[in-house]
Amino acid sequence: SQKAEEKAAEAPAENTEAAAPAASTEPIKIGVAGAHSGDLASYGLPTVNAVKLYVDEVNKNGGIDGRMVELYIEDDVCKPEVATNTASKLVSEKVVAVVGHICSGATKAALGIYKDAGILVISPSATNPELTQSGEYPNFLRTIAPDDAQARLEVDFAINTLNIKKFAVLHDKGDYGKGLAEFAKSFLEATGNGVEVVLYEGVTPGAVDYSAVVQKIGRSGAEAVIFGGYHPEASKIVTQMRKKQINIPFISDDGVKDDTFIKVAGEFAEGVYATGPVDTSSNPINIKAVEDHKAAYQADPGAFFINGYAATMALLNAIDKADSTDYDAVSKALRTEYVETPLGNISFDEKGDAIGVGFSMYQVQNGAYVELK
Amino acid sequence: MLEINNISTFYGNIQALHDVSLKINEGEIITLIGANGAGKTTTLLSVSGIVQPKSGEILFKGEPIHRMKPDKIVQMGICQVPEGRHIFPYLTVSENLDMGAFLRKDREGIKKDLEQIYDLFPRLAERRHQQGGTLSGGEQQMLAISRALMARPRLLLLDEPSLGLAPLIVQQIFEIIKKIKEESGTTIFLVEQNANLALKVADRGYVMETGRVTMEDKASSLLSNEDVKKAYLGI
Amino acid sequence: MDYFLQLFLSGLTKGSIYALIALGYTMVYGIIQLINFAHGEIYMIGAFTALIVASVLTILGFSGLSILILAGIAAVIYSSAYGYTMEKIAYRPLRNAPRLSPLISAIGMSIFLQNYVLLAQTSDFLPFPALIPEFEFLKPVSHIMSSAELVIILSSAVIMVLLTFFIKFTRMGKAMRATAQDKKMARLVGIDVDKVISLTFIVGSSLAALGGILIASHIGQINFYIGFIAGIKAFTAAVLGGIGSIPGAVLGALILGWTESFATGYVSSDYEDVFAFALLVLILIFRPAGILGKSSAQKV
Amino acid sequence: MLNELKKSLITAVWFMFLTFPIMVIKVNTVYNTIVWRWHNLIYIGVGAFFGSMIWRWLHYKKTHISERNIRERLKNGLQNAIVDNKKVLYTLIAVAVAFTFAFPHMSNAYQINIMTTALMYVVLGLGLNIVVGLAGLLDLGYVAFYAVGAYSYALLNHHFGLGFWAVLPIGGALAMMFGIILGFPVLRLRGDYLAIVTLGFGEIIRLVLENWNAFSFGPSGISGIDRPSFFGLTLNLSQSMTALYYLVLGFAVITIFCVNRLQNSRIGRAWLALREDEIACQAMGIDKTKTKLTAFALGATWAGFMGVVFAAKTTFVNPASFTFLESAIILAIVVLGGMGSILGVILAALILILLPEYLRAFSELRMLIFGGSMVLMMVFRPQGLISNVRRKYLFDKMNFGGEKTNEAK
Amino acid sequence: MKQNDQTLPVLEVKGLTMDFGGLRAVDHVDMEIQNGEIVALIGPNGAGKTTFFNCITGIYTPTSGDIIVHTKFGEKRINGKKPNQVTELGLARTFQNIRLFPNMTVLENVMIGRHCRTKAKVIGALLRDPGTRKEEKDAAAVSYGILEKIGLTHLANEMASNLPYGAQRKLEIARALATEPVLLLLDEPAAGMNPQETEELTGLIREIRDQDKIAILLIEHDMKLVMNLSDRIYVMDHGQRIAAGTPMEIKNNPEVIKAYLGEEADA
Ligand SMILES: Nc1ncnc2c1ncn2[C@@H]1O[C@H](COP(=O)(O)OP(=O)(O)OP(=O)(O)O)[C@@H](O)[C@H]1O
Ligand SMILES: Nc1ncnc2c1ncn2[C@@H]1O[C@H](COP(=O)(O)OP(=O)(O)OP(=O)(O)O)[C@@H](O)[C@H]1O
Ligand SMILES: [Mg+2]
Ligand SMILES: [Mg+2]
Repeated sequence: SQKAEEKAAEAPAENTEAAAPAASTEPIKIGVAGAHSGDLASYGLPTVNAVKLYVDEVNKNGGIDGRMVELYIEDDVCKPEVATNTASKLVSEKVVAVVGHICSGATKAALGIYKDAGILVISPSATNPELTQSGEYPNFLRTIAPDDAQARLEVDFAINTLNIKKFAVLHDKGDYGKGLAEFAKSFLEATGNGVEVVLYEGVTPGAVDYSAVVQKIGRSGAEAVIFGGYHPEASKIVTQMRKKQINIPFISDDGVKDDTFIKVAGEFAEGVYATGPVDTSSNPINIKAVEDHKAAYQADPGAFFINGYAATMALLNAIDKADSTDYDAVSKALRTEYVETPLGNISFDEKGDAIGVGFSMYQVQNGAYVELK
Repeated sequence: MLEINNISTFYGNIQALHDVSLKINEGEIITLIGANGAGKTTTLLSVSGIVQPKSGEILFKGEPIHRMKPDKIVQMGICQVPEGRHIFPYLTVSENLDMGAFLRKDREGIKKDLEQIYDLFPRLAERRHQQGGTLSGGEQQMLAISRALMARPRLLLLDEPSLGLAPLIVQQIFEIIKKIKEESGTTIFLVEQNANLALKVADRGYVMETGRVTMEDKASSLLSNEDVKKAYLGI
Repeated sequence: MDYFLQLFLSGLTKGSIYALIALGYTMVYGIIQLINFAHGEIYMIGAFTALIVASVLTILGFSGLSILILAGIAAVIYSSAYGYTMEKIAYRPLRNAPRLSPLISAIGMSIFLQNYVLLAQTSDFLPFPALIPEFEFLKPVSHIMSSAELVIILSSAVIMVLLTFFIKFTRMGKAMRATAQDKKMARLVGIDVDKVISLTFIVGSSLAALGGILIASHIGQINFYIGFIAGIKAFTAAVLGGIGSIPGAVLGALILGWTESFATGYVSSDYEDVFAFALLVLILIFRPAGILGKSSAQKV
Repeated sequence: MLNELKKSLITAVWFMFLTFPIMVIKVNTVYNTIVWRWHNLIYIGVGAFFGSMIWRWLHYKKTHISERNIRERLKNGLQNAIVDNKKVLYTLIAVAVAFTFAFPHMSNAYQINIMTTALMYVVLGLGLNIVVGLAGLLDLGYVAFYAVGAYSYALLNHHFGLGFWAVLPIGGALAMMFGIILGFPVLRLRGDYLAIVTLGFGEIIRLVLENWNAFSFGPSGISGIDRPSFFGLTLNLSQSMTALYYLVLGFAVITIFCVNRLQNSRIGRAWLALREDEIACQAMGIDKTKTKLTAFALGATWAGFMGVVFAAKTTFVNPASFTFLESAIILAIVVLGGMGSILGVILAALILILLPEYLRAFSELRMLIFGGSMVLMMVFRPQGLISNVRRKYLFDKMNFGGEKTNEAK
Repeated sequence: MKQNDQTLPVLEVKGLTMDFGGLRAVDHVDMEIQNGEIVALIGPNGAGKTTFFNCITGIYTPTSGDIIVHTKFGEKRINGKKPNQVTELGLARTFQNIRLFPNMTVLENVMIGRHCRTKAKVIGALLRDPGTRKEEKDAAAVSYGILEKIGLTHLANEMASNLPYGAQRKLEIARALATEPVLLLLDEPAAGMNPQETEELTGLIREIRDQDKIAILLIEHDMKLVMNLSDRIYVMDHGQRIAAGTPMEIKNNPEVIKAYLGEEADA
């Protein structure tokens, strides 16, 4: 309990320091939260790498206004109940902002705690529309477009470009996939003009075989499949569809726009459509970030790396511009200042969605995703 | 043939045997009698390796066996009819008997022995396809004894063979015990509550009290010993 | 009718996949009455070993069939080794412990092995090469059945038959049955119980490895988590059929496969697992020891 | 000594062989790369060598102790000193109580938060302990009742704005009802068959929550659930966290009290007997179904209560919180604690829930360590941390010599 | 056999039959037991004695026949009743293969027997109201009293599994007595006991009958005990009742001698 006493003695001192704007040698504490272990680690770790890479660079160049950036990296394994622990831990560590969390569910659970403590949260990957649209979380921003935007694009593309009327909408029963599919379904149903959803089903993720669902697609008379979910299930479904000679267009989302998908599905991936963030791979910052990652980890970066990188840049830029770590100032700077990121020149709207971050449609052609203009 | 020298056996921290020594000569029937909980079963289990004595030694034909695993001990020709029968409940009667001959390789011999067993216990022949677990208590006891005989042991350890058997069968069992000794020269180590009968078939006897051997004598002398009479024969 | 047939076949495939894993499960359960939650992980390790070996061989320039065979052998060897070691470390010391202790140990082992592979390899899905060649004679009906599916169905049938024979008629099989029913007595008739249990783990693990390599090349991708779901399904199948019974495991697996397949086909795949588990509950209510399970032979 | 070295050497070689493909070769079939990590082989070898030595040493100690010293340890050991010596016991309890009550004032929000979680698991563990530890019914789907409680509050709060205190009894009652509904058909199943059915039931509940959007909002869950109110006070976050801590602490105390009373009662005895021998139990006039059902329903009720608390604590629920792993962890708490032992369950809950939190520093390794320690703890303490000491209590109370003298007075 | 027309027999069995698949283990057996009577059921191994017990005590549901009890707890045809219901009606039993609750103490084992004569519910257990407390105290006292009678008080706090065999057998009887039976069914109570212990047991059984007026039906292979103790004996073979009568009659019944006793029967 001696420690506790020390802490108690420390606390008021810190408060006075925080109040004094001139105490500017204090490091800037940034939290990084997301799934860093367990089955979803591959969605969380790239962001950790991104934040680390960028912050290292910033610190090497003398920090922000002379203050070093200090990282607090905490795992939430994408579970709501763990996320509240993670959040309260970061709050206790007095971070000024958090890059994360990765999954929408965990994010929702954690946001209440951050909100109360006055901590900004920028997620690279939580796409649930409610997060920004409900207005409940003014402290939340993200560098990824919400699900409904993606669903909109898929539906518009399918109806306008591919001229399809009958749809099978599938999802993986997950937070992300099912959310997307719900939007796609409601957009389709609102279209009229003979557009209909002939099949709406969830598949069990991780199941060993999808042939029954595939047969059902075949029987439903659908002219195209819209799938909400991630690449492992998508590749299994596409492969079995093609093997069972169901050769209708397969339209999916960002979770499928991944090289692994093409590699796994092989020849069967050919022709699959997937939405993904507007291609910024020719953006010099993007190129540099990826190069840095390769140099540091000898591997290509994984999912949401760029989004995480952009989130960090936006956040640190805002702190820099605001010349303070004060919640209101930073929050305002995020919404007013534009910043060059790997995703392009972005800022945030009132709700917290990134302006200038959008999706475009891609198609697998000759074993690679090609952006369709 | 079997020599038990000063063994002490423990269950966890409870000492069940205190420096027990016994000796069985080839072709002999000895019996061990004693009250409930005296340590008779423990002595048998120590011989067959299910529990290992903490100190002391057990020699079978001069060879130490007290650190061997049970299957090796069985291989040497020591076979036990355990207390509580331990019938394999889902195996049929004939499969149970077959298990008795697990280590034997002579198919012809096994077959012949099986026939013999069925002659001995027509009840088992009648029930040969019934699951062991559904036999009546006495039927199970017959099966347990027969199963041990199927191994053609050189030393047979019998733990309360008469338990739960009808008077007629008890007589029969003791006749069989005498017969196998005479016919195949099997050595028999018999633990019995029915001390009367046991001492009648045995050559020599030991009396055990709370983990210690307290008496050792010719069976006939024990039978007429006043103390034994009072304590174990109920006369 | 055509649709029915298609669903029937997909159920058969799915069921056979479950069966391959359920067989090992049921064997291990049969002998030490342990729900070996880590069995799925053995299957996963089998698949990973096969993947690693196949990748190395591909780079060394081996050709299709020899890769399949060598990777298969490696998977079997390594899975058995893992199964054997696991039994020795996590279960054998608990032979006389309260009944639930090994169960917790098994759950711990399952978590451990998952994370071991996750850390040593990757959490991503990795493409698994299609090691099973496409058969010419199946070309015309390839939209109904692929060669991988055929191989899976045949393998599980063959393995079931072999295993039944092994258990029923070989000396080792008899020893296994005896050990399963009464370990003390098994010792007393001269069975080396520890050896028999080890052997059961080895056989069960080899089956899991075979399942791993066949299923992985059918699905085309693996990650460290595939064992868990497959394990739960296999466990369900084994119980459905009557745990400890070899034909029961296969029957249970097939019923499970068909239930899921028909539920998907005629109702909705949203609830395929709900149907599967509901069926399990129903069957167990009417046959408390599973379809082919022996009801208690215990007499009072 | 040489022999020991040899054994360790063999173990090391075996583990090097065993881990060779997975630890040494890292393939990435997306990019067709292979990395050879030979250094891992050396780590494994050295690790296994010393690991096996420690392993055998621990084993030696374990068997050694169990054969020689258990009795003395039991006689003089800490555990019994606690139980026998009322003074020590009460002092210890007093210290523990003082600590738990003072805890929020000595630590930060994070500590309070994880301690609250740990206490919730104490209650869950004790609830499941009724089912598994006392009545001997292996329940692998306990989390289903937890989910019922959590969703009762989430939904009632979302749709009707009902408050925490109003829903708490409703959540408990609903969970109990589910317990009874499930219990009726399945309780005649034996051991592991019951296990799989309860596992299936747990999955069914989760799957329904996941798929029935109209009812449960599906996988995206329900957010913005109200935290509990306390006497109409308006609390900020850290105050309400502290309040919640005390609430759960109170719950834990009440649960301990209840479970303790239950297990020393007529019903508790019947549960124990049922666990030991069902047939004999029936022959003694105990209604098997009714007794089991009581245990099942009571256990479920506690899970229901905690579910409500859970929803109030995280302010967000989705089906992902109610997976099989959750059931497994609660079960591990019961078994690890020592079946039927209240003190053991408390200790195990604290260990199993706090361990991963304090292992955060090892971020990636922590689940590996977690799984590994579950195995190790079982191997070296198969009967659990604390074996059930309840019977000793019973003797004390039923000291008939004492009673007779009382009567004489 | 009715001694008094007003008193009905405690147990009345008519044409009881039990089949296992093709095997008829009990074949149209009749039996009547009066209050306070000691009746023995003997017969070769596999004759169907234990099965007969199991039918009466609700462990098996008989294929056909009637089992009727008349006790202070009620009069009923109990075919197909659950074991606990049968016990509540005043029929208690012991098992051929001992079935104690091994990890409970001796006293607790007996207290389990009190279960069906006590009422405390969950609420009572939680609140520990005076009623419950009294009931609990009484249950312990009664159980202790029974242990006293059986002579096991010195072991009251011992784990049942640690008891010597003979004591375990006695404990089974004590446990059954705790249910306040009107009829006590004992399945081979003397098995595994040495002659000396058997002697003691004989005394105990007689005492139970004399003091508590409990009727006793017992299966036993120890002829000395059977002949000493029983008022009447039934003999079964191959599921059928082959004889019934006083010990004297049975001892000299040639059919019984041939099927069961053997020549040098009585010890
Ligand atoms: N598994 C065990 N664990 C602990 N103690 C045991 C165990 N088995 C036996 N004992 C104890 O060891 C002592 C000797 O028991 P043992 O079974 O050898 O006696 P016995 O002479 O065969 O008696 P019985 O005639 O009842 O069969 C007894 O006090 C008994 O309580
Ligand atoms: N559950 C069952 N299934 C099949 N057969 C059974 C079952 N229970 C008993 N039997 C058979 O019924 C017959 C009668 O058995 P029971 O146990 O009643 O005999 P018993 O008279 O008690 O014999 P013992 O004196 O040996 O105990 C036996 O032949 C037995 O094999
Ligand atoms: Mg004995
Ligand atoms: Mg009988």
